[in-house]
Amino acid sequence: MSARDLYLVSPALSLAILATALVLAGPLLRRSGAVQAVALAGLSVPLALGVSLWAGLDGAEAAFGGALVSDGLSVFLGLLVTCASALVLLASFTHAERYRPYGGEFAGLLLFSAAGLTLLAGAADLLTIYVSLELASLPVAALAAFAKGRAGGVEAGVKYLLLSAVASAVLLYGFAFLYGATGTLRLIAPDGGPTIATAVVAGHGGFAYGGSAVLVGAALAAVGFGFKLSMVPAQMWTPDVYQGAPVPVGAFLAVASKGAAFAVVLRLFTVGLGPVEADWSVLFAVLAAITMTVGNLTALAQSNLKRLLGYSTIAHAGYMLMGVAAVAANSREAGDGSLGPTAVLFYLAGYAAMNLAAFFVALAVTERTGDETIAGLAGLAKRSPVLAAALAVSAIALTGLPPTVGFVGKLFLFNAAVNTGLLWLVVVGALNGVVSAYYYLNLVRVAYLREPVSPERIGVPRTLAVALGVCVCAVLVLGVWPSGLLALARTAAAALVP
Amino acid sequence: MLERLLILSALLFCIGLYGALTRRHVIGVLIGVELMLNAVNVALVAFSRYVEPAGLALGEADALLEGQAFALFVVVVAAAEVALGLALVLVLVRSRDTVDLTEVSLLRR
Amino acid sequence: MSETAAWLIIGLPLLGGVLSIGIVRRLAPGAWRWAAPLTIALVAGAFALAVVALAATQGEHGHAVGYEPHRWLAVGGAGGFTLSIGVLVDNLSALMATVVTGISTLVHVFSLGYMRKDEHAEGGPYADYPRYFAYLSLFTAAMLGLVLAHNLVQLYVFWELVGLFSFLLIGFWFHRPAAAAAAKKAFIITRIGDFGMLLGLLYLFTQRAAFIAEGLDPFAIPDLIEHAPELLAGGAATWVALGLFAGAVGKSAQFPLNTWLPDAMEGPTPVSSLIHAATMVAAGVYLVARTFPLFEASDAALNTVALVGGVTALLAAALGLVATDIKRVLAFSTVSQLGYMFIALGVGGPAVAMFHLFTHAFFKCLLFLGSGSVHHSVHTFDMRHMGGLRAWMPVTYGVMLVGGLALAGVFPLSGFWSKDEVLAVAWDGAHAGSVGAAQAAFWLGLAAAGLTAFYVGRMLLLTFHGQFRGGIESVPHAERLPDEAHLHVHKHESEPAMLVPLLLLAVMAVGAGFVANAPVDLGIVPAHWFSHLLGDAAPEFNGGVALVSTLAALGGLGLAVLLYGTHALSLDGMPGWWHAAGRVLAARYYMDYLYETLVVRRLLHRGLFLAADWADRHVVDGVVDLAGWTGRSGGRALALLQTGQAQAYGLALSTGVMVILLLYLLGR
Amino acid sequence: MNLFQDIVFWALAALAVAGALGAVSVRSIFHAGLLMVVSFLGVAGIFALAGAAFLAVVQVLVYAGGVAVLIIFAVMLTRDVPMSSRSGPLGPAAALIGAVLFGLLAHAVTQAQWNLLPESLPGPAARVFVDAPTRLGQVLVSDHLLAFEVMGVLLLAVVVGALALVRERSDA
Amino acid sequence: MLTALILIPLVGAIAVVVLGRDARAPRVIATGAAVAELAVAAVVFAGYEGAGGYAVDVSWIGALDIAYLLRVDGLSAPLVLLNGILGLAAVLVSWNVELRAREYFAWLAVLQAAVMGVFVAQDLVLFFVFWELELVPMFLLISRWGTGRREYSAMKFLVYTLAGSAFMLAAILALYFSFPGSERTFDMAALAGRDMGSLLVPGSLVFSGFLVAFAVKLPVFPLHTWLPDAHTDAPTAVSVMLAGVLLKMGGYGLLRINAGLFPDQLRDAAPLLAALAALNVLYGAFIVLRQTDLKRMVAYSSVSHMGFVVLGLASTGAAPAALDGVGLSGAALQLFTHGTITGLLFVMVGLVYERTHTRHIPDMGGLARQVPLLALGFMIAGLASLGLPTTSGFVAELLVFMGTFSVYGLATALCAFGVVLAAGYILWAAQRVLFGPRLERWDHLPDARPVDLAAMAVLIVPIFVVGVYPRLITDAFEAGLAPILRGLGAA
Repeated sequence: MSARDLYLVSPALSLAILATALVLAGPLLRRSGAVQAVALAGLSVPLALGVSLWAGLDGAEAAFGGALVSDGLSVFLGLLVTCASALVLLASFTHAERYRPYGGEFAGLLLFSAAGLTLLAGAADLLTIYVSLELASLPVAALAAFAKGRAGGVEAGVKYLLLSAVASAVLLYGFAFLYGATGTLRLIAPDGGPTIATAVVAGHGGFAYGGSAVLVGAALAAVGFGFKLSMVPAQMWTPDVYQGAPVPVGAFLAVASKGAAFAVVLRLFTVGLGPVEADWSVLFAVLAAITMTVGNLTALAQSNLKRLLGYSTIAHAGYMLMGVAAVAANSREAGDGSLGPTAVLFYLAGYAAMNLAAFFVALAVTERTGDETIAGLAGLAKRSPVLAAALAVSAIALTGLPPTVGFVGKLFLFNAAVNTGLLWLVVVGALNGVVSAYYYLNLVRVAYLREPVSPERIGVPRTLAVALGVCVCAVLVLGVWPSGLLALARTAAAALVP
Repeated sequence: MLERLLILSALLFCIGLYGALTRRHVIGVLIGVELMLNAVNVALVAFSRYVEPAGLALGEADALLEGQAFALFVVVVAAAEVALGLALVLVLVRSRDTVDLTEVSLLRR
Repeated sequence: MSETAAWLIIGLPLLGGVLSIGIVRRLAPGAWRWAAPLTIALVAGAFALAVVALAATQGEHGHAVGYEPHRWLAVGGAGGFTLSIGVLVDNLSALMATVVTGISTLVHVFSLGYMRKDEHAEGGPYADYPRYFAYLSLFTAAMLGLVLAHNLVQLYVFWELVGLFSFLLIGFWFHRPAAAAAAKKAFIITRIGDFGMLLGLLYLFTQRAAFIAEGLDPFAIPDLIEHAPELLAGGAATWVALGLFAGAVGKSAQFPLNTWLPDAMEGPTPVSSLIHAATMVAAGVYLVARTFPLFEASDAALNTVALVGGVTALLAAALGLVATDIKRVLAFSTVSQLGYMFIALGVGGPAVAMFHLFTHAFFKCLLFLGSGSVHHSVHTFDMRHMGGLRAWMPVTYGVMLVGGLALAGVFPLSGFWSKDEVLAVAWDGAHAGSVGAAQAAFWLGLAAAGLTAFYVGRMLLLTFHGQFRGGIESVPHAERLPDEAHLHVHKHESEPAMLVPLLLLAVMAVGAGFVANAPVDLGIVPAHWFSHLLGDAAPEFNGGVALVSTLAALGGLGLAVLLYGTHALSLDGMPGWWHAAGRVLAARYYMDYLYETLVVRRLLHRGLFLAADWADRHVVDGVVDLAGWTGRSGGRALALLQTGQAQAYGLALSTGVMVILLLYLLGR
Repeated sequence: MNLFQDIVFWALAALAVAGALGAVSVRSIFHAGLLMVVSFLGVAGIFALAGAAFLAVVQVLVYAGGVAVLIIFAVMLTRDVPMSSRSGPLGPAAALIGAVLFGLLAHAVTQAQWNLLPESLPGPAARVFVDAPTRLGQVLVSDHLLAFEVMGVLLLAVVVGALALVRERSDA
Repeated sequence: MLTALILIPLVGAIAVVVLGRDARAPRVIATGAAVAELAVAAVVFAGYEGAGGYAVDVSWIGALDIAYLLRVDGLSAPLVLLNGILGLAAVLVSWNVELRAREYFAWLAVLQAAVMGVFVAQDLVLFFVFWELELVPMFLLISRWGTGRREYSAMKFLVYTLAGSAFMLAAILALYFSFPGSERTFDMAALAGRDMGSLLVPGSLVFSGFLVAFAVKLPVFPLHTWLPDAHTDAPTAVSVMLAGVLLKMGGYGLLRINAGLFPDQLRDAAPLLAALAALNVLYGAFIVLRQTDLKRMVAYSSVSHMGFVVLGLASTGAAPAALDGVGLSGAALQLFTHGTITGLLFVMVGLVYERTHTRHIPDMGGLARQVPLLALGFMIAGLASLGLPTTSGFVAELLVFMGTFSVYGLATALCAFGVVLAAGYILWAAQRVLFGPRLERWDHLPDARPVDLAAMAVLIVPIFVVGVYPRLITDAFEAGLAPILRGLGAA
């Protein structure tokens, strides 16, 4: 372990330290919002470190003997997770009041998970992936049950924990197969030693053309990760947990947790299992189609706002999987291989903005009215024009209409898919957009056209308004001028496909 | 030897999975999950012992222990999972007065 | 004559119409009084110009005053569509223009008196003046545009526009449902004919390559009539000619598109006289005459024209026998007489057809205006409520008598000469070649001549002779229109503004036939002036034909006198089939029933259209709704899987793993 | 691999499987916990057989010891909560899927061409399994240092989470 | 200049929102913006051929070759003008909107901007962006300010269009990636003339992708059922915009992309298009004759009339040597003329509805007495709609028929019969609405106010000007269609 290693891991490290500090200092910070304020201030450290890492980015740099890699992908995702955490914390200033005196624990657990996610994005061997994943998951299980006073509050935590455990067992079994087939846990080898990829290419172990251990491992790992991605067949927990868990936790799950999971899936499959792309890209393409369709169709039948957001999350996981399925080998032109990962990363960032906006509106409304149904949005335009407008923007973005980042993001995903010959998937994806329009715009419709159930105005806490404003601005600005973020995503994706 | 260990592992994994899917008691489900993780450990140890590590040719003798090390971590994580799970069980009993997972289904549709 | 002046023939009435409706009406409340003099002056100006144009076409042979057309629209390059517009002033068009402007002037003047309504009408007695005179002038302009069109497309444009003003004028009293319905009917049925005409034009357009290769424009009328026979090969001429004829059938209310004209009588009577007797309905005849060389290139086309004309002449004349409405009688008569003109065209005598058109314009206009004059007194057109009107309307009676006898073809009135020429030329045609159609047309025409004389006699006798039967006052209130409710019979002769045009027309009805196309040289007017004007050899005066037709006419008149004058004969006691035939005639051969009730209402509106509407709601839209329903149901079904049972979710996960492994392991 | 080892292996495997089967099928959750310990002990023996003696010890201490005690404590704490029946409604389906999955996995592991370790290991490698405890310790703080540290954080986070959940709250 | 076309309405929208605090301000500002927009559109129409034109070419998303590429040629310039005209008419006819007028006028302006973008964008992706951008304002305008089943109709409109554009997007991307790296482009002009035979998927499939999207918008049977609902329930101005320019986007797309980029595929599809055209015209007309709702009637008449556009496109089935572009010019002109005519029809229906509060035809009658000016406007619109000469509708239909008759005689004849049916339904409606005995319950109705007259005049003037002197528009279309015809192999 060198100082350099510490620097490379410093965003995650600082997050963990900040989390610990918050837990310890929680009881001392008695003033309302103090925990959040400290957390936000503290988040500037990982943020600054992340920016500094990005600025000094020079290809991929291994740390801890290859257990971790600091490259565009990891730093990009680290920044994304940090920003998302910051926004969630900012938005939950008033929400977290109800957890006093455990506000410190609330913020701390969130940041522990964020640390795990940041590590996950840079994890470069199977063991590190596993432990990072657990670090990211287990605190969330606790957080999901944080609203234990509410009906279903604990249930969300129990479901998350149990299903996460089953999924991680499946994932582990897949890892075991990969290990057995290749004889190594490493995705990269700073010293030029063997990696999973080289072992697969060398025909090591199980993958001797007709052998199946690598594929079994890949399939089990895909489903295992699918839990975090909300990918079929491991998506079913999503709406239940989003419904039961506190809204900020759902937002964090939908954005940060899913983002890091996509990063690690991209890394494992394109870097580690790149040599057998042809086999798993079909799997992801089919699962993408099923996932988005299941998510969108089920969302049609929802009456609960939080569940709706859950299903919406599933659908968007499906869209993003298109980018995963768009693998380099199938791309039409040498050098185009990074379009898929680029699109996924761009979409992740854009999705973070639009989805957080939707969650924040849900947070503001449910917080104030306690009504979680879609019907509870009735007359929102009269009760709070700001929230209604934000809801409209995010709904339009989630549908994928211009001039929002949702449109551009989908465009990039479709672009990548067509580039790898997945034209059918694009048609399925675009038609799914049609289905989604139905329920997203229904939200707008309810908010603007229905008579309010109560004339009482819905006030928006200032902190939440700021978070919401940031998200909405990002949605619109990135929709009109996506090139900047696209360049970042491109740099980040270059780590995967040289 | 490798194959019989792996088949044993697969058998334990599926038994654990069966338990996790059928036990009504939340703790029963946790037991099933523990069995699954244990099965994974059997596989990891078996591979560690009987499969040539990719790095062995380069003289990295420690590579032979990677599986065991991984298994060690799994054990610890499993313990942590159980700990958190039991905490949740306690809270669940407090708030809903049940440990029957089939009754924990307020959140649906 | 300069081209500008030629354009002004169209332009003056147009100006009058636009000024009348656009400016005069808005100017001041009392400005209505300027509308009539203004339009009359401008139409009269157009008449003067038309006469000048007619004079200008005399002298040199070919009779055309050549104005170069102006390129108006060009699409698709050299081989594409080029529209050049211009005025075509030659003997035919100048003659027609003269007739149109002349009659139009007289009708304008007549309307001055006729259109004045009673003092209690909404907005005063003259409220409708500007709109009426505007329409009338605009119609005249459109008609002149049609007549003077240099180009078939241009002609088609004005062809449609005269239809528009016909529509507007028929529906002038649009608050009367019958008028509104009649206007619509007229427009739609003529448009069915126009549809054929459009197809003809389109077909002509497909043949354009041969014209363009010669540097010609297929739509330019001079080019077309000069080169059609050689350039439209292989039946093409037939199709183009039949297409144009379809338009003529619609416009001239020939069988089977004849049903609109009787209904069109709902319009003001001067309108009926100008549009639905003298000019617009004759446009079909003019069109065929205009493009006659094209028809000549096809025997099939000519035979069709002759047969349609003959059949229409007879069928329509028969309808006139039973009609009780004086204007309807005249309308059937118009249809019938137009049939004569088509007979003449079909047997190869365009000049004869135009001659009949020429004489018919005067006496039919006269008859219509006369019926209008009658209406001003008794406020009804129903002859069953008239009788004995000659007592207080001597002038009207006199001119109507003249007009009627001219229509019946009594020597030596104008109708005699022209009708005789028609029959003579048909007779010649029938004997010149092996043309069966001409033969049939001759006999049909001859039969129609007898019927014509009968219904003319019946009309005159019922209206002017016998006892007065009460006029509007004997019409039960339930049957009256709302605005007729307060009307009373005024036993008076009409005012001078109405009588002067009548008298002028009467003079023409008497003399136009003999003078214009006399068989012998009259000194000032050379023999067969009219035919020569149109560059056609006049048929020899055929004494035999003249005698037979005169006998037929006299027979018809005599029968009418016996039935309705002296009541020496009675229709009571006729056999059942006789009354059945009467009912068929009264129902106009059930054509309206067939068209409107059976085809439009039952077959289309309650059949095809209903089916399409139903299919659209339930099948086409249903498929979409089904897709939506499927999606929502699928969503609900999927949501049912979300039982909230964590273990079920785990089971789904395991099943997924199983399926993927199955596919991976066994699918390889 | 000699006969003695075979016999021991089969015995241990039978113990592990029987324990596992019992753990998922007996009615009493308390007994299930105990049977799980039995299975763990069997597996621990197999670890020892497979050259992972240290792991076998850890297995006994952490799992058979710690985890089992935890579970049994929890069972005790929640004893008075009524339970209607042992297994949920998914039994047959889960059994079917478990069986098919087992078949597939067994098929996969037998079909796969594993890159087996040579019988005789080169120089230092030969003693690896003997020195395993020492070497594992070294590996944990060198190769897997990061994971090791993360594990520490993870345990901390779990403790924090568990405590935050379990502690009573006035407004809960 | 072209950016100004898009920006003026957007700035107007912002100005309406920011400054439109009192009751009158929104409409005044919106009118100002619409007038300015029309002025700029007129300038663009008049001067697009000038040196350098008004092209804008700025990289937008460089990484994907997506450019902010605006260009106006003879094909788009008249449509730009049309959009300017219709935009102004829509604002004028909305003068009375009081419900949240600020938002209403703002969305209306955004709608206009999006449509403008469609007509000037020459980058396929940018085109698609504007294509989709128009959905949101439409959705909100219909569902918020509409009548009847407005929410259902708005959703239906949106879902149909989105479904269509799903295929368009796939087609755009497939087209892009069909070429090797250096030749990839979204620039329509650069794509024209490429060999579309061997694309990523068969060229006809890509062609069909575009076709479906545009057919939904135009609309073409059987993808039309959104239209009557949307029209019926939309507020007047939105109906005006919908009929006036939104449908034109479909026709423009067919000409620009299906004809411009896929000449061979278009030729292959021509028989199908001819059949669909006849079906559209007749089927639409049949259904019109069953409607009792005035707006629904006009909506189906749009379906019928848009069949002429398809018919004009089918004229490309001619042998290359015989292809002269008359049919295509007619189709393009029909886009322009139908925009003004049906726009006017909807204006009139809206003005009548505003007064009578009913669109049920049997409830009306005799209105020509009470509201003569409205009746006049109604008649002008109706007569133009039935293709009366001297109105623009006649010229367009004539050109379409002339262009296609020699290729698909039967289909053209059937379509031409649609003109007879048009006379039937227009006059039938006029008879029942305007004519007949005066009904006392309508005695109090006010006739057209100056602002109504302005809205009418804005549309009536082009109807007659183009009807009498069509070269004003056809010359532009001719020039714009020339490259497309060359692509089709015309001599």
